[in-house]
Amino acid sequence: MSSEYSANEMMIVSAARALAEARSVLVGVGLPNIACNLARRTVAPDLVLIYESGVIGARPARLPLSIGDPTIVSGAAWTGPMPDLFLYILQGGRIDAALLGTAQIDRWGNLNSTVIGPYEAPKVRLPGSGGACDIAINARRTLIITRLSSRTFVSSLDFHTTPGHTDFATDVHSRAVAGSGPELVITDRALFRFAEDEGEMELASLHPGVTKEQVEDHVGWPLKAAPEISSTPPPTPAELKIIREELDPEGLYR
Amino acid sequence: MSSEYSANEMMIVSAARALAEARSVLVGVGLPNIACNLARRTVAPDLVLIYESGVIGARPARLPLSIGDPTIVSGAAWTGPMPDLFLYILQGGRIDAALLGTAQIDRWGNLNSTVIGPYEAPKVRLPGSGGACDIAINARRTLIITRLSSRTFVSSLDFHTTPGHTDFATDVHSRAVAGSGPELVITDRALFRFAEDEGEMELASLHPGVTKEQVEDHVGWPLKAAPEISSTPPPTPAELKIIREELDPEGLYR
Amino acid sequence: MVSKVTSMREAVERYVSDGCSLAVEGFTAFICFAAAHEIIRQGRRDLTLIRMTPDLVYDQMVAAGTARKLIFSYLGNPGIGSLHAIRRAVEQGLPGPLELEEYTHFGMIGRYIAGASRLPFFPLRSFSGSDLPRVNPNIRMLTDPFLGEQIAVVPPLNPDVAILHAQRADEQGNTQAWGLLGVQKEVAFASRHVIVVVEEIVEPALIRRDPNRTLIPDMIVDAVVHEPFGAHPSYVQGYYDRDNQQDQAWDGLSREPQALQDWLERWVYGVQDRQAYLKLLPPGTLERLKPLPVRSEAVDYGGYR
Amino acid sequence: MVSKVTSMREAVERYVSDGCSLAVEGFTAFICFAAAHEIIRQGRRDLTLIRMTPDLVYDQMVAAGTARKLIFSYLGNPGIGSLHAIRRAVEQGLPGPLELEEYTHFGMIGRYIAGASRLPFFPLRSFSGSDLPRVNPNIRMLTDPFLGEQIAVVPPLNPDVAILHAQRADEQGNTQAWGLLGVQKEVAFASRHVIVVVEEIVEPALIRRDPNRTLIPDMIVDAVVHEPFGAHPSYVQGYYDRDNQQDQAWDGLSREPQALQDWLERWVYGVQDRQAYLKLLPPGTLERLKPLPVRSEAVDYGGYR
Repeated sequence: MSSEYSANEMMIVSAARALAEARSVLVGVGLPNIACNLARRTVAPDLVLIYESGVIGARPARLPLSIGDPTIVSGAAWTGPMPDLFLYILQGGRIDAALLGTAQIDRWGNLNSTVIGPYEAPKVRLPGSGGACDIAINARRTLIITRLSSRTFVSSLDFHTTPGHTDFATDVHSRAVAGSGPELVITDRALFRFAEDEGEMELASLHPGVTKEQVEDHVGWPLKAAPEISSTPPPTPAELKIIREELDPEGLYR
Repeated sequence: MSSEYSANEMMIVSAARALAEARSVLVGVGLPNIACNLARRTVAPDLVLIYESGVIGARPARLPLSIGDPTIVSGAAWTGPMPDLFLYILQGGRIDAALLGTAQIDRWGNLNSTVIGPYEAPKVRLPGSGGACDIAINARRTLIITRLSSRTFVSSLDFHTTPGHTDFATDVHSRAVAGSGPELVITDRALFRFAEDEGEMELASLHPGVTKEQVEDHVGWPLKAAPEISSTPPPTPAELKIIREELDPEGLYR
Repeated sequence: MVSKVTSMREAVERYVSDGCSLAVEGFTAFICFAAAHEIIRQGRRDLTLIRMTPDLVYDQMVAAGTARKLIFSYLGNPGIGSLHAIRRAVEQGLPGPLELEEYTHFGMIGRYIAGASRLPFFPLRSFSGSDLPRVNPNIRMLTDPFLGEQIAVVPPLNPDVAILHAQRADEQGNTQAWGLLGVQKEVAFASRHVIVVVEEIVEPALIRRDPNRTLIPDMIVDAVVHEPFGAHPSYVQGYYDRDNQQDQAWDGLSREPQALQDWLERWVYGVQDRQAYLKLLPPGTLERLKPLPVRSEAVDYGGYR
Repeated sequence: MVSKVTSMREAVERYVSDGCSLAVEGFTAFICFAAAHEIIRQGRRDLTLIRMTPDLVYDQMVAAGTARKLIFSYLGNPGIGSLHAIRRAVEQGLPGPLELEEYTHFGMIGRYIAGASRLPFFPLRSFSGSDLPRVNPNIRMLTDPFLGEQIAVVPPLNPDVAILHAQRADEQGNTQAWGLLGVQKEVAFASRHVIVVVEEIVEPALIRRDPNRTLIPDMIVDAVVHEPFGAHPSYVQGYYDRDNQQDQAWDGLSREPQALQDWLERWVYGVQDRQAYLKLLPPGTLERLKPLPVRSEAVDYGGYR
């Protein structure tokens, strides 16, 4: 098989590798779903797949189209009311890691998935929080997965849907309640982490062939860099084989 | 069959008749259990039997020894977590009527099932509230069933386990939260109701052959009487037949 | 006891009135499109539509002009894209304005639990650091009386009517469901009236041989409607799959107001009931959606005499 | 994955330590006497014993001197009478003093839910007009921020260890139960460690053919113990009935400290495990307790490929 790989495949393997040591993960659809299943087959064999729709220990027989797909129920270890999932599993602190997408992200890792433009008269009405705000506040680790683009990486959000590390800069008190903030931002060009001190986003790793300048061009604020910037290892043939032959044979997310 | 009847049978039929028009009842064990099943077979054929242990629409094949007896589960319409029963059914306002026993009752219908003597050093440690306080506050109608005795009908409780109409006399504000107070007290000698105005207990009906004075002798305070005192109709042969042949064939509660 | 079984037409005529608040719930699964289409056909107006995920079902009801307001937590076509009719209403006020009352998933769950429990509020760890409390005054903060910590609270939600689809019920409304249970139980207990719509009506004895499987007891059910495939293009676990072809088609046609109206003409106004709707489906659709059998083991409750 | 199956002795040695808080729950059903007896045999002391209904199981543990404190809502032998050992401890301080922390059933349920949910408190409509808040400072009143109404709140309860009996589990701890579910699920999620004790250990595939039947997921289970009849004289729905003869006998003998100690000598200290205990039962006991078969219908979850 060709060792060429797509931007999506680079994001998938980066997310999967970030799940090493996680015992439980809240699974989204699309790339996050493939990433979680790849992690189970590589770095985290005991990883428990949890869906906010009310499923624990899912064994989907096909690539689920949504987090409500019936294939995540058949063969699962536990299926129950959503209140149990949100109260006892998520708020109960039983989710080690969760992957979130977003339409906008700022330098503190705050997310907007609600509106483009003013809330009362939006230019574009986006889906809204769903579980995102709840997950960011209650999961032990939050990973953001999104393409690098100046439309996404903005200096100021149109709406704060989901809290990041903003509380460092603003309200310290509520931080305990507002969760620990995102740990990693996974994009098609680079990986970003957040500074220990003030929680500002910094460039942590460049994907093969990508320059610091190319990244900075797509970020809407003066991007800080981590003390040392590493280079992301490309997908291994083994990882690509699992993705292409087992997880996404039809190449829907190629 | 003899038309003689026992004190218990008089209490059972009085309780059953009080359940006419009730659509749902929270069932206790012993006499209340027989009374509820008698009501289903006579005055309230559609009566839904609910057990606080987590059962709706029970069809016990034998006389349950406790509210946790497995016979109330087999053949029931719904069995689930106790939180569902207490949150959605009881607090949700879905219980039309409930029957409670007690060790002590005062003139306001407050109940004590916790201690005889001081709480910190009780002479007799009783079982405590269980669900009684929750039920009295959340059921639409509460019926008390207990034998008439000066040890039970006391001028002052050793402990307030379960609220009655006391709030009329004291804290009006909390009354809304503290439920509507008991409606009827069923004993082996007479029935008691509570005055509309101040909620004080009054003699409402004398069982056959019982005098007003005999009742007053067993009540620890100057007992008021309802505007008119009726006389309780004795158990009918039909009622006695159902109790003795169907509900308590072994005469455990005779 | 008298049977509660009735037709979808009668159930909607009787319980869904102009201006009422309505929850047709179901998280991707069990979404009762048959009820939504009957409500559109009967020309209901000014409804407050309540759902965690409005989904196609409310996109269609909004496009048909039935709705005044939406109470929700996620506006999307799961795994596919946007809800274009709702977006037009919000972004352009077409066909008319649409009021939004917005929460997170957990916030909606908390409102349903409080509504079902007759609680004045429900506390949850969410919303802090979000703008949602700024645009929704129903989201408030409270100080915990034990440790003095701040926690968010939401008020109870009590829809006038809940319409809930499931696999089976008896004629009294004892309803059993398996698969993604979502918030079906909480919505049922929170609502003033409950209509259950089922794939099969079964003997009470079958329900009573597995009481732990009963999600909704008959005592809170007003009407039982027997409507096989009543959830299509949503799905019913073990009975049929989600019809992603129709969901994907909707993503395209719903971008075009005229195409959307043509769709409503054909699939909703143009048919008199769900049976007629099913006849319009491409041949082989229901067979295509049928899953392989995967049966559970029976369990023994025991007879105690 | 490595199996979590272990012996009762090892599970108790590993997770139940002197001074810890312990919930052996089960509302009349599923009460794991086998675990209680092993804890007595291992001589644990100063335990905080948590149960809605302490029942015979804690009457025995108190009589054996394992307990320092009781957190509960109803002190009785269901349908039979008093718990005499606990009464002696409370009324006469024999064999030693016993601290009581007392709620209503609903109050205990609220504490378990808050504990399982990581909520700082749980609100409920109870306690007003009762003396319980006067003798228990954990019961407080709060003002609802929406309508200004007063409502009671209780704090979370998080036992160090929960021991829960059920019909079956797989080797990882995915546990299925049917019958009176009580607060088993809430206690499991509220506790730091969970030991499940089951009548049968089954293949994961059997559990996974009915995921809605799973009450406790393996991710929160520390140990799985296979102990048939481990709940006797309590019962397991469909497997055996409550042994009312032993419960009634207890009501008599437990009034007499010496008779009670003789009972513990014979049934607890005198046996090395549950299998030896079962051998002491009168011949025919287990047959007498066996219910008639009443099997549920299988349901179809469907295979979606």
